[in-house]
Amino acid sequence: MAELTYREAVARGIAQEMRRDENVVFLGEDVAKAGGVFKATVGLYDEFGPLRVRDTPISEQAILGAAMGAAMTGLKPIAEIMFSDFLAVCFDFIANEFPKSRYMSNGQTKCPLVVRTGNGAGSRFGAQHSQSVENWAMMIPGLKVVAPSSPADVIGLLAASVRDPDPVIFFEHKSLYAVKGEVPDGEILDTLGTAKILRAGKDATIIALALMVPRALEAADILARDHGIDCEVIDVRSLVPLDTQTILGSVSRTGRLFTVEENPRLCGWGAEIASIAADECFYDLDGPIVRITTPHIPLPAADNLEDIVLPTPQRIVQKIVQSMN
Amino acid sequence: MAELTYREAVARGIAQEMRRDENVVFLGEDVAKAGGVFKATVGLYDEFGPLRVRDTPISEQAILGAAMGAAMTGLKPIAEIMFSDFLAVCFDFIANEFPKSRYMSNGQTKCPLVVRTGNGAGSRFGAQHSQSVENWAMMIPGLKVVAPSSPADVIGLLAASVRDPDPVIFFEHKSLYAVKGEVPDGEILDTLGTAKILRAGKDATIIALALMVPRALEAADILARDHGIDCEVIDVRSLVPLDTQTILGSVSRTGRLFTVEENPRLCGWGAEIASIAADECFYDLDGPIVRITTPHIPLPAADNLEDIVLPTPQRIVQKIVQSMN
Amino acid sequence: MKKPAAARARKAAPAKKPSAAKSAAAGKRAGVNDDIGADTRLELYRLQYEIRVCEKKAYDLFLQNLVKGTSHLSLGQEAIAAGFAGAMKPGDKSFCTYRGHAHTLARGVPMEKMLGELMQRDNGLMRGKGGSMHLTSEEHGVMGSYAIIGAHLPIACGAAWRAQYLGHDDVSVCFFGDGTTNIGAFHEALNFAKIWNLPVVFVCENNLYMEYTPIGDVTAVEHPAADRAPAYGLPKIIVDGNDADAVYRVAQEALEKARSGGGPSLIECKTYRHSGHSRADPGAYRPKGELEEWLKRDPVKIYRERLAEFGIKEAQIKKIEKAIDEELDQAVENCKAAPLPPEEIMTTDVYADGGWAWRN
Amino acid sequence: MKKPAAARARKAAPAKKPSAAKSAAAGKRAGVNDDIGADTRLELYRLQYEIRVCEKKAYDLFLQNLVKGTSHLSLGQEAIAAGFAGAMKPGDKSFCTYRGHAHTLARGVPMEKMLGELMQRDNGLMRGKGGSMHLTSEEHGVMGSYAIIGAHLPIACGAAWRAQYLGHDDVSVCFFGDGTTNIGAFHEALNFAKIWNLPVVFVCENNLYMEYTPIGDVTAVEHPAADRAPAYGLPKIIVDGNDADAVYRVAQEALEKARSGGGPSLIECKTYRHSGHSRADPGAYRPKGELEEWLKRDPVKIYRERLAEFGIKEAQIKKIEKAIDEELDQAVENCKAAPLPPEEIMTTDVYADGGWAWRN
Ligand SMILES: Cc1ncc(C[n+]2csc(CCOP(=O)(O)OP(=O)(O)O)c2C)c(N)n1
Ligand SMILES: Cc1ncc(C[n+]2csc(CCOP(=O)(O)OP(=O)(O)O)c2C)c(N)n1
Ligand SMILES: [Mg+2]
Ligand SMILES: [Mg+2]
Repeated sequence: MAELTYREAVARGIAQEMRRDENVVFLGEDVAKAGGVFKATVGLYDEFGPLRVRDTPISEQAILGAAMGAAMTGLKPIAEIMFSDFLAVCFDFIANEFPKSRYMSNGQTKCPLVVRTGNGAGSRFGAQHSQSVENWAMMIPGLKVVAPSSPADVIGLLAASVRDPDPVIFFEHKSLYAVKGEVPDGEILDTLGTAKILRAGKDATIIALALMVPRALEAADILARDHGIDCEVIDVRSLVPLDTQTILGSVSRTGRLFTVEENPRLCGWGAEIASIAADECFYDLDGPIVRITTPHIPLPAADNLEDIVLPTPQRIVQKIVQSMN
Repeated sequence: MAELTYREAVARGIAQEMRRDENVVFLGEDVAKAGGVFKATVGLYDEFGPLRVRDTPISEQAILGAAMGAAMTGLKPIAEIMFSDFLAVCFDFIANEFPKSRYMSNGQTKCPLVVRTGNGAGSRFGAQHSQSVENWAMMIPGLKVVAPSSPADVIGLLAASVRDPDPVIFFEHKSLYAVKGEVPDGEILDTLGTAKILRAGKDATIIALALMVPRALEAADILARDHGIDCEVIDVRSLVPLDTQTILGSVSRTGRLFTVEENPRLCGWGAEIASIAADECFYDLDGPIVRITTPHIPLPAADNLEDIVLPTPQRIVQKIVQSMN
Repeated sequence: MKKPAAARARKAAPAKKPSAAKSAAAGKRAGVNDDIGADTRLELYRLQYEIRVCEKKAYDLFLQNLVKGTSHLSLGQEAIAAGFAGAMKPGDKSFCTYRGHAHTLARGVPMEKMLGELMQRDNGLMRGKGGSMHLTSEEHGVMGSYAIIGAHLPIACGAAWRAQYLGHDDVSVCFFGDGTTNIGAFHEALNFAKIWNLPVVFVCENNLYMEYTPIGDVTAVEHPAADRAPAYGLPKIIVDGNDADAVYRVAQEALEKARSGGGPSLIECKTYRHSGHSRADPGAYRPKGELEEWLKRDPVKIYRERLAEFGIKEAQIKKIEKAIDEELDQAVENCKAAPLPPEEIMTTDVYADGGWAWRN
Repeated sequence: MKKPAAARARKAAPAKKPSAAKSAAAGKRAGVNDDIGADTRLELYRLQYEIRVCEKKAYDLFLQNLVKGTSHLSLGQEAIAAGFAGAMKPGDKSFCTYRGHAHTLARGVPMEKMLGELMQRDNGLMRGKGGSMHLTSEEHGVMGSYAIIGAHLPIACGAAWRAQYLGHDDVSVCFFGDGTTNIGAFHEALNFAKIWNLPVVFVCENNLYMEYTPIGDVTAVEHPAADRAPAYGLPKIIVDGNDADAVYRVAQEALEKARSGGGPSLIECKTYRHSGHSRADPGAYRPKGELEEWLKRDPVKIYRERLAEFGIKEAQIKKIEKAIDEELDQAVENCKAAPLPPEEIMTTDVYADGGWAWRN
């Protein structure tokens, strides 16, 4: 056991996989010599050298295109897109190339690669550097989509993503990089498509992702202590594949579903889960499904404004209390 | 009254607005001299000349960027992105530029423009030319999103979009271009954010968009005739602003909600509406909310396969019958 | 596919402007000291002829509504596909656009498999799932046909990167049109290929038009690819794309350069498409007489004449043509008789496990 | 902003390589026949000085945690902002990047408004909603600062298109870094500007680095912007970006060309940033001594020296400096005292109606 930051976990996860498999290569802007703008890839260049850890120009389409071509022909590339907002400048690869070539070629083409990207708000960077865009990937058939909330999950899910034969979009939360957590020694390998019940409860199910996970847990503590409401908290971890069994199982037990989403509201991942629950466990529901999200607005830069637009433990508590009464 | 095709309605709608306002300009690939690859803009170049109707290089980022810069400084550009799938090559403008500049500048910057694009399946073009991607726009705060289903709506909603002070993404359905409909004479101006109840009914609400609208209507006829199920059919028309009053009003009356979506399932517009209904009219619901969508797959090219992946009237009927019994 | 003799390419001189280049060498050639040789020439002709008749057939089938969706023919551009495929080695990789029939055939994919895909039958290359714009045959090195302009240029870089990293000696060849030189991905890919010194060859087939818009109307330079080469530290290479020999020589040289660690090339082939952009486009946007001028420089016709100049017997040529004609007839029959793709493949091969499950 | 005398620009000779260009003209200048003149020179100095001290203050405030989020300083690049702003007319439009403090100030935005935004206070230019990377002041012609590399180049084309269409005589000027020349939008914008002959000036501030990676490591040509100009039918223009006079002359010429219907220009300014890329970046990736070399060519320092060479009195200079120092002190006080933005503006101005309603 060691205590690592989420940031250190990224580097350790990549290193673990690069040591295991020589075909794992890594590319992105400022990722090699400088160790990444979030310092999440420090040490990799020194250990694996300039042929496996490569700095690129500011050419996101070339980064993802090159990753795809390499993946199709035998390598296992990990590509970094510095901020997830920049997925927009290379979205053709995300939406039209990675996820469709296998299908269109009737199974001839493979595309085993991982796109890592810094996602989410909290750094006061403003509307073009703070978005939560997991739904940009989730809505595209053929991708897998992962977003860990703890250092241990970072390593295990990153390893699973690298070993996965399909294209995986891996969202790291910028506001979690400095967060510490216990990490087992030795190789860590987790499983995509598995949600985790982090807190058992009988009155309501709260589903959260990434930065919203600690906030949901904090809210659950307050709800139990101050309001006598006993919430089950689930960390979705992987949006595709989606562990609907764990989610629907919980909702069936508790009868209530709340999602806590950092994304602006429309078509967020919570909408999809809500629609699944409203269909498949409708008769187990005891009350409305409520989504707690960032309002459907671009993000403000100012710290006091940014702090109030994202779901906070207080807002989660208030919404749940209001809806449960 | 005249009978026009949906394709002709596009040209008439643009012409109506260009006649009204000299600041309306139009650009895109092959849109001018050749009248567009879908022949939806035939005649505009002849009427309005080469300064107002302009052919561009294959530079989608330049097209949308130029439209934005012109819109910021006083023009009212209409930009064509030939196939909606290509929004992916210029997605930065859709996701990060158009919709955020007004907010970030605290109201200093305006962006009144329309992006028209050919959307949807049915042409046997395969996975990169057939997608329904309304959710790519709907999920972005700051945009307006429109998708008409009839020639009259094309003109009225296009006019409303051109006169709107905000960026509007206007999805024309490729498989509707040849469809005819009655269109009133003279100027037509509709209102964004208004859904239309196309068929009144008391047993269930079916919500549809674009090509799915005629299919939902056909299904409703079959359901009434063969199964004694009386469905209300709503054409959403505009995803943002969303006419939740009409939608929720209907669901409250009928007690059941079905969405018919051409998009692959995850995070489609129907998920958002389902999540709103599951929250705001939960206690009016008499049964599960069911989404009828294209499966979450890339689209196949072959005609027989393409025909079965999209929701058909038969599949709609079957799903509704199954769920209502 | 029969491989042409591995004759070393001569230094390729930039072609004269097509209008002026009109069989300048006719009658002057000697079979003896020729760098290409009869076997290769016959193979280059065979490829061009196969593409020509197969494309014509595809158009007929389209008019009969037997080719579904869309189709983008390479009629008039056969020499480029033949010249490159003739020079490529078996492990080399081709990356094509929606206008990819020619390159797919040229790498050895049987006509039946290609036409089956255009007809969206179960015997098609991808069993109808991809359609004409996405022809892929990895076993022949055809790494896909890409229908969104520009995307496959960076992808080809990636395949070349893999070769470099693993020490493989294959080269990736990426074909695209003149219109593609104005999209952002072109720029990113060219710079990337150069700085990483990748074994990739970018081939611009300049057929003078995008879909309907003349490339000259929307491009800041005269030669949309070649005039951009210096922006990526690359030499300007222009070749007569209607002359399979000229293409073959330039291809040999670029492939050899890439294979030996010399890095990428960008080659602009001047050509013209005889048919419309896609489907039944009548090409009304063309100035009168333009097509006729180019038909005089029909690559298949001039190459057939050249074979005679080099002393190749008419009977040899006829034999090749007949074999292809017969194969094509049979291919069409087989496609017509082939079943539609079965419904169950609609959801296969989304993910590597063969299925499409996004949930448990 | 006081406008410099409308002296016509001389033909700008490409600058010598910065390392060699070291005040070559020192002592040789005559005040009499000078094309720029004392008033303009004082204004160019005033702008550079204001940017310099305000950027230094921003850094101090960042270290005190009073500037929130991030900030990208133009220390060392002041001459470019001053030279261009000095040459621009009131209606001209500036399009900036996240590294936009300098250009924003240079167009006349008060320091308080800018620092207020960096400090995310209610007195900021955008009341804290945009933050340091998105400085916008339409009343000063600052049409926004864009934080996603490349996007504002096509946007600037659009503003220029509007001027052309409406017959306005303003010019759009678009500033960006060396790293930006490798992204696709650069390519699309340059070609587009040229074929539509738009009144837009593209200004590449080549400070030798992207964030931490030297531009030379990832670029196929030596001069990332200038060496690409011919790919868009444009002349190669390189200027010493640490010499405000040289920048001013080139700017005058390009603006005049654009204004008179001559179309776009692409100008590469050679410069260096004295500080790190952003926030507290120590710039550890720089070779030893590099910064020191460039500090010798500090644009503010050399320009101040030049003023003396042209006979401008120390007292005049001091007066300018003092006025700015005082304004800055006051600005900082005001910002510190300013309230945070009120919560209710969190949802204003998403749409033109002032609100954010996406539903009824
Ligand atoms: C990003 C993108 N924009 C537009 C199109 C539509 N489109 C298909 S082919 C084509 C013309 C391409 O011209 P060129 O590159 O010269 O190739 P050619 O068709 O002449 O072989 C266009 C505009 C597309 N497929 N992708
Ligand atoms: C599309 C995109 N990719 C990456 C970034 C991250 N990024 C911000 S600044 C920067 C370096 C830009 O270098 P340059 O263009 O030289 O400008 P400079 O910062 O030196 O002024 C990078 C990579 C971004 N903002 N947008
Ligand atoms: Mg072409
Ligand atoms: Mg730089």
